[in-house]
Amino acid sequence: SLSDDKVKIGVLADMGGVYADICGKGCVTAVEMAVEDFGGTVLGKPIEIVSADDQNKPDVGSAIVRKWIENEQVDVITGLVASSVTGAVTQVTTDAKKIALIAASASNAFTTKQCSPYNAHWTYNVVALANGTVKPIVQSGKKKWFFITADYAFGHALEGIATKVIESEGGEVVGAVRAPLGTTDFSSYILQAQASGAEVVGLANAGADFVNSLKTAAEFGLTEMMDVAGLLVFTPNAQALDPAIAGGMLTTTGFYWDRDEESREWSARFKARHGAIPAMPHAGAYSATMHYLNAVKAAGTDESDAVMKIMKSTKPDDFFAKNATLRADGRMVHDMYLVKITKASERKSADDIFAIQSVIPGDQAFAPMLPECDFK
Amino acid sequence: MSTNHTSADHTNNTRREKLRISDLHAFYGESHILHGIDLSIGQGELVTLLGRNGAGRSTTLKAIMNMVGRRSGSIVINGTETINMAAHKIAHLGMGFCPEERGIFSSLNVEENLMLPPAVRSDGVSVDEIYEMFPNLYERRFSQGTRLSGGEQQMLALARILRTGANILLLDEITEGLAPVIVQKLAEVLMQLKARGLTILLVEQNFRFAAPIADRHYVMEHGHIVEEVHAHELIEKTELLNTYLGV
Amino acid sequence: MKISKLSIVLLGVALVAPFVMYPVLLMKILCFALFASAFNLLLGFVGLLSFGHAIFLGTGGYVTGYLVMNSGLSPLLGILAGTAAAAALGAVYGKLSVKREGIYFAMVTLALAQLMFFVFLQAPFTGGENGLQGIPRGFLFGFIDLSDNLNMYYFVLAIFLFGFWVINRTIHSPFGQVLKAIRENEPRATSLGYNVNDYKWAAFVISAALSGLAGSTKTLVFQLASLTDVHWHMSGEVVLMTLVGGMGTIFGPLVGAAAIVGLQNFLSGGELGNYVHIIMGLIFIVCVLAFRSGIVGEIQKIVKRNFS
Amino acid sequence: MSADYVLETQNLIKEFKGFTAVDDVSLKIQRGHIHALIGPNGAGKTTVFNLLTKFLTPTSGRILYNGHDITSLQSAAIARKGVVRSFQISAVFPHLSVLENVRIALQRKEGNSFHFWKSEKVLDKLNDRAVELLESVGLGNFAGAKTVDLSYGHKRALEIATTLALEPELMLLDEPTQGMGHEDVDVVADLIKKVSKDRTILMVEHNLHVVSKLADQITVLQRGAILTEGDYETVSADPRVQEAYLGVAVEENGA
Amino acid sequence: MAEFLGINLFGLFGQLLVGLINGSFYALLSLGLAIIFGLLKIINFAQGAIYMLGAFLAYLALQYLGISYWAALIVVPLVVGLLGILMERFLIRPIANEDHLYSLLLTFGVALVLQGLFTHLFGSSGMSYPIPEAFSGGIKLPFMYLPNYRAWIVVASLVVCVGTWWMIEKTKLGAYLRAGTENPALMQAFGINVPLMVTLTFGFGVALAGFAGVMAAPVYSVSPDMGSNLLIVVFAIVVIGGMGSIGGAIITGLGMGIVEGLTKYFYPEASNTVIFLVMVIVLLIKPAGLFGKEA
Ligand SMILES: Nc1ncnc2c1ncn2[C@@H]1O[C@H](COP(=O)(O)OP(=O)(O)OP(=O)(O)O)[C@@H](O)[C@H]1O
Ligand SMILES: Nc1ncnc2c1ncn2[C@@H]1O[C@H](COP(=O)(O)OP(=O)(O)OP(=O)(O)O)[C@@H](O)[C@H]1O
Ligand SMILES: [Mg+2]
Ligand SMILES: [Mg+2]
Repeated sequence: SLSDDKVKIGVLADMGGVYADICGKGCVTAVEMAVEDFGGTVLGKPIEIVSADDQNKPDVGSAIVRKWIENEQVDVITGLVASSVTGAVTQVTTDAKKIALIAASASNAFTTKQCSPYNAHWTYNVVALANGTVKPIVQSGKKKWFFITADYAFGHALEGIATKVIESEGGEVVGAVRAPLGTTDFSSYILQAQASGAEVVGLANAGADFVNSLKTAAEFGLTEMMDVAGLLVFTPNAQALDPAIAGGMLTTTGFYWDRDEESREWSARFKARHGAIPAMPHAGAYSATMHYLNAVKAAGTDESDAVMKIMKSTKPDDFFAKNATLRADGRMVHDMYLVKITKASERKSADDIFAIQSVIPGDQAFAPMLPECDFK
Repeated sequence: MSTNHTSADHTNNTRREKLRISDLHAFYGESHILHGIDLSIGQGELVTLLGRNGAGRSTTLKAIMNMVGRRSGSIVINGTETINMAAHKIAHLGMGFCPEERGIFSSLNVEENLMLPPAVRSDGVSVDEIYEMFPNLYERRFSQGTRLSGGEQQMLALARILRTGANILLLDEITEGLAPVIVQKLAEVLMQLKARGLTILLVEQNFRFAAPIADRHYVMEHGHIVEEVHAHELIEKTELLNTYLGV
Repeated sequence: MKISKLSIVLLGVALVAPFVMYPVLLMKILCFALFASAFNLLLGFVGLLSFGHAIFLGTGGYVTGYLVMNSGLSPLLGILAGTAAAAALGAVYGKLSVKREGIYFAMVTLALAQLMFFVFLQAPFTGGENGLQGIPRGFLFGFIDLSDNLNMYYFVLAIFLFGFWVINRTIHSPFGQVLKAIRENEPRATSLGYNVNDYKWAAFVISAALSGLAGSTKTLVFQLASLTDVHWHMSGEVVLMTLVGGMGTIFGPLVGAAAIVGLQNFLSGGELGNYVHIIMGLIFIVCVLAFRSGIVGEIQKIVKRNFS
Repeated sequence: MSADYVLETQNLIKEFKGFTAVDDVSLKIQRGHIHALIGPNGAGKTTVFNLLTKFLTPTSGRILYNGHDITSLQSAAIARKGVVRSFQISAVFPHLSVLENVRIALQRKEGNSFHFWKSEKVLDKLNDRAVELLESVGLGNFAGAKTVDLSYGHKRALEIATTLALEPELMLLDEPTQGMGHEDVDVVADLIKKVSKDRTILMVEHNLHVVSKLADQITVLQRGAILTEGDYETVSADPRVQEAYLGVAVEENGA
Repeated sequence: MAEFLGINLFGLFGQLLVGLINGSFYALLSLGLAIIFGLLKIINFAQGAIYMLGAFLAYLALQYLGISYWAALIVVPLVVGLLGILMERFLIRPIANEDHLYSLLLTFGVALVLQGLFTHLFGSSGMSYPIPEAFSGGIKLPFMYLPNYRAWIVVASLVVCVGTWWMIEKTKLGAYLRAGTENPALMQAFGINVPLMVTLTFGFGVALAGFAGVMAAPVYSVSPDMGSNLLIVVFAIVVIGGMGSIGGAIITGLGMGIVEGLTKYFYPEASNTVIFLVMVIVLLIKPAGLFGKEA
């Protein structure tokens, strides 16, 4: 039985801000595709989608979600990109006992410090990024690191976890600078990196910050002196960069469109509707929604506890989720991929951005579950 | 259209007409200030506009320069109709305007203020002559314009338009705030200018200053011209002027 | 008097509103109405455009949020503390800025606010980009459960009415008379022996304190304090609210806040969400070009024209 | 004897970037007098006013008011002590009513000007006094009018009423009749004469007619320094004054 | 050698030079603001958005019309200036007689619209613009590698700034401009076409921002919000320099770039706030700004 004779999915994303390319309208499109592929109804009742722009502001996002839940009978929230928004929203959803399918946020807090029985963190997190990218580089013998870190929670977390990985592999962090979010000029940070004597400069930032810092690094000749590793690179960011600068860089992703036949088929459909190849959150949003709807069908209700129970006991399996389980703490553990950004000479088309180097099994990518977050 | 104004005819007979205004109305936003002014000035004449505070004398001068909200009627300067002319073109007909509030620019020093208005004719008073006329200005030539004393600013405002070579001068209350010595000197200056053939329309509160140097006087009240007095009629019309001006 | 009749009607509407409309939205409107009224006290009645007023809103919010969350302060004490903090910041910023006039004042307040914005961004206790999340609403007087939206609403309404009363009283007080005189002719006020900067400063502090009150209350309503409230966009929004409603009028900021919050609410739900900045910008332009007296100001004009 | 002087300046000097606008001026203003400051343009009269009211800070010298040194006080403090100036351009609060204009001045002494929690009704008790003041300058019928709508002369009268409300011991008037028609000049001159009872007035004025009619004592400034002092007869007879200020035709202006 | 009192001199010199480069942008932007403010008494809040527009136009011109960097350096400021002229003519002039606060609000609205529009059209992840061929590579200084393009930024903006300063402070045209803003009606009466002059000045001030935008495109990511944060810093710089002082804007712009560079070296946490702190100190000591005239 459904609470109000329908299942209503709220997609909260950044429609016009810095994350719009990563999880904005594309996430809405992906969820729409999931609903259509599912058949448009569940248990004989319609599935509805509402969407809104959180402008990357926690207050805006939480207010919208509060209204959706209190006033518009929304049953499940997905999208969720800026970690700050996700944090605020999951407070609301947890209070209201509604499920949050986190498709795009990087922070690992939602399954650790702020874990909740109603969170399902789908696509990737900072731990997977650090493990995926940093570990192989340190293992290859480049042990002295310098970080240029985005000066907010996400960057700090990324740097912290990467540091742990480096140290556990016998490497050392020789220095770090914190650049404010939205820094336009990275040159002084690049100079500091140059002077640090490191072998690798880790860019613990994302989006425009990543693009700007890498460009400046190239301009000041840093890329010729040392290796640069981007810890979080989405396909649209890589596409924005000159391959002469970014080509050859290693990074970790939860999805790449050109992985296999299945992913290519879905990505082609997505591109036809959205106009660009999917970034990993798009695929994650689809996959999470699909898994949720399947669980509602199996549970015969949209009551959150019952649905969550089934989500955690059945394994997600689709073009995105490979070797996947939704753990009791809400972490969706699945295969991650170490990829290399292709050089201009290697590109067969404009969308040919990554070359998969290796598959990182989920249990190596993600951290083990904390006992206090075991919501079995 | 009739041009049958007695005063105009009178002056036309003797000198070339430099400025003729007929049926001039002027408005500031909603308020109608001038209600059909007719006047005419010939070359080399010095004519005053007398009247009480608020009679519309300054407004008449501003209307001539197209500095009021809206105006209608006819203003012919040197034979050119200017009622539809853009404000910045009027000066180039040889007009020089010295406003009541002086309009000294604080962002410029005294000399820059003096040199500011573009020359409209070639035969203006030279800078040396001006400094000779107003030694205060020479002494203070590098100080900021608005740092001058009230009276010095008044001198500067007048000097500034003499330099441009304008040959029709519209002067608004130029003796205001000036020491008696300077007022006397100004009277001499105006006589000299007149002698050079300049045409002057003078708005004055100080009737004692204006009376001996003017050829004619127009008396204004409530936006109308109510009386025209020739210099030679002054004695006989003293009573009348008294009632209008409260001298 | 007409105004008081109108006030009674409005009060009646406010009392029944939560049964008709979504209470959280109403609370948001009330908070912003108070904020805009406090801002209008400066802009409309002293002639000072503070372009960094959000900083007081946000300071109130952060301080209240932090204390309620970490020192278990009751909601009322938390709000008092937040208001006091905003007043204190206002006292410092006021001292620095009232020396300047007009546009200079606007620039100085904007830059000072930006300074504090970065402090809030980087200080350890504000949670940076995340802000303070999950702030408990708590119990009023120890027994009224504010997590109930209806209880919270009446609490917010009471705070709003208090703040609104203070503003009105200030405008129509001996102090308000002096402010009016200063706005009309500052050198003359000085020559009559008034230290005009002291009066401007006092008005600035009152306005900052009430903005802080609005921010503290808002924080409890949304259980969240974030950078949005200290960002210069927010400072722009409160200007817009006041402009749309009618600056220098008593009810203008109220109407403006309702209009802008309502519009944002409407836009954020639908397809137009993308256009929110463009639409705000256009409203700014249209208001400035064609609608400077704002909604209430225009209504007053019409009333004046037709009934007197 | 010095008690006779309300205001004294001692060797007052004001320099602007090497230019001395006020040069060693020692003025003594006797209580109860109307004291006029005259002199050619740029002599430094307005500057002296600005120094006395602290709109400018003297380069050196002292200002004594009732025997106390007020050289270091701020403008508003000087005004509160009883030295009040009027401005050359009409200094009124245009959008307040005529009554409110006067009341603002009366209010200052009430000590409630920072009381934002009180109703403005507490000011109503000042209304009687305000009306009284308005009547004394002939504006009794205009109490309720908006100030912008007043004529120029009335505005000047209002300004004087407002100044009187402060009960100044010493009033400073800078060219009070400038820009007025003849009628208004006489009205204002009479008004000044009337209010000069019980107080001292220092004025700058170019209208010699007014000066001769009102002034008990005249100080003539030239190039920042005092040229001479005395009553109208003495001063106007001084050949130096005739040359520097009056010009030759003194008689004409006298009438 | 490169150490002195425990300070890494090479690092310090590097930061100073980088500060000078940033200062060049500050100088260009604050110069544009100061001209518009000093002469028209308008605070152009859209200056940041117009800087962004300049960068985007350069990007679009290259992408879609194949217009090179060099051509863009000329064409874009012209186009932007033209837009500024239209803006002045149709938006600002109608409210020229109102309180100047309204023009501030109006341009604030324009900034929101421009920024919103570009975000809507191009997203906000940023576009990249290649460094022009002629400037690829760099100079190896003893203490750092100075990319050629960065050197060009300093040179070009100094030339533009000094030229503009000279034109406004030292020529008759400048005197007309200054006087025309003080009392436009009187200047008209003197025979000067003030409205035209005002429009052109606004266009010029705006074009400077467009020029800065083109200069910035190759080094910063071209994104819709590139101007908005920069703008407030530039406001602070204009306040420090003294509003309306043309020379003050230039010197302070360069100086603040250097101060910021030093802060990044000695205490990076404060690099965001240092300019605002300087502003507070200057306000306390000299309320009119370093080069401003007391009102
Ligand atoms: N800018 C304006 N807007 C509206 N009304 C104005 C404006 N300027 C002047 N007036 C009005 O127009 C009328 C005529 O003013 P005008 O300045 O021409 O008088 P005037 O004869 O020169 O007197 P005054 O001795 O005061 O200079 C007055 O009633 C005045 O109030
Ligand atoms: N702030 C200033 N900076 C520089 N010079 C100044 C300043 N103020 C006044 N002066 C100069 O000081 C001299 C005296 O000016 P002041 O205004 O006192 O003259 P005044 O006697 O009032 O003359 P007037 O009768 O013309 O008003 C003038 O030459 C003036 O240029
Ligand atoms: Mg006049
Ligand atoms: Mg003077």
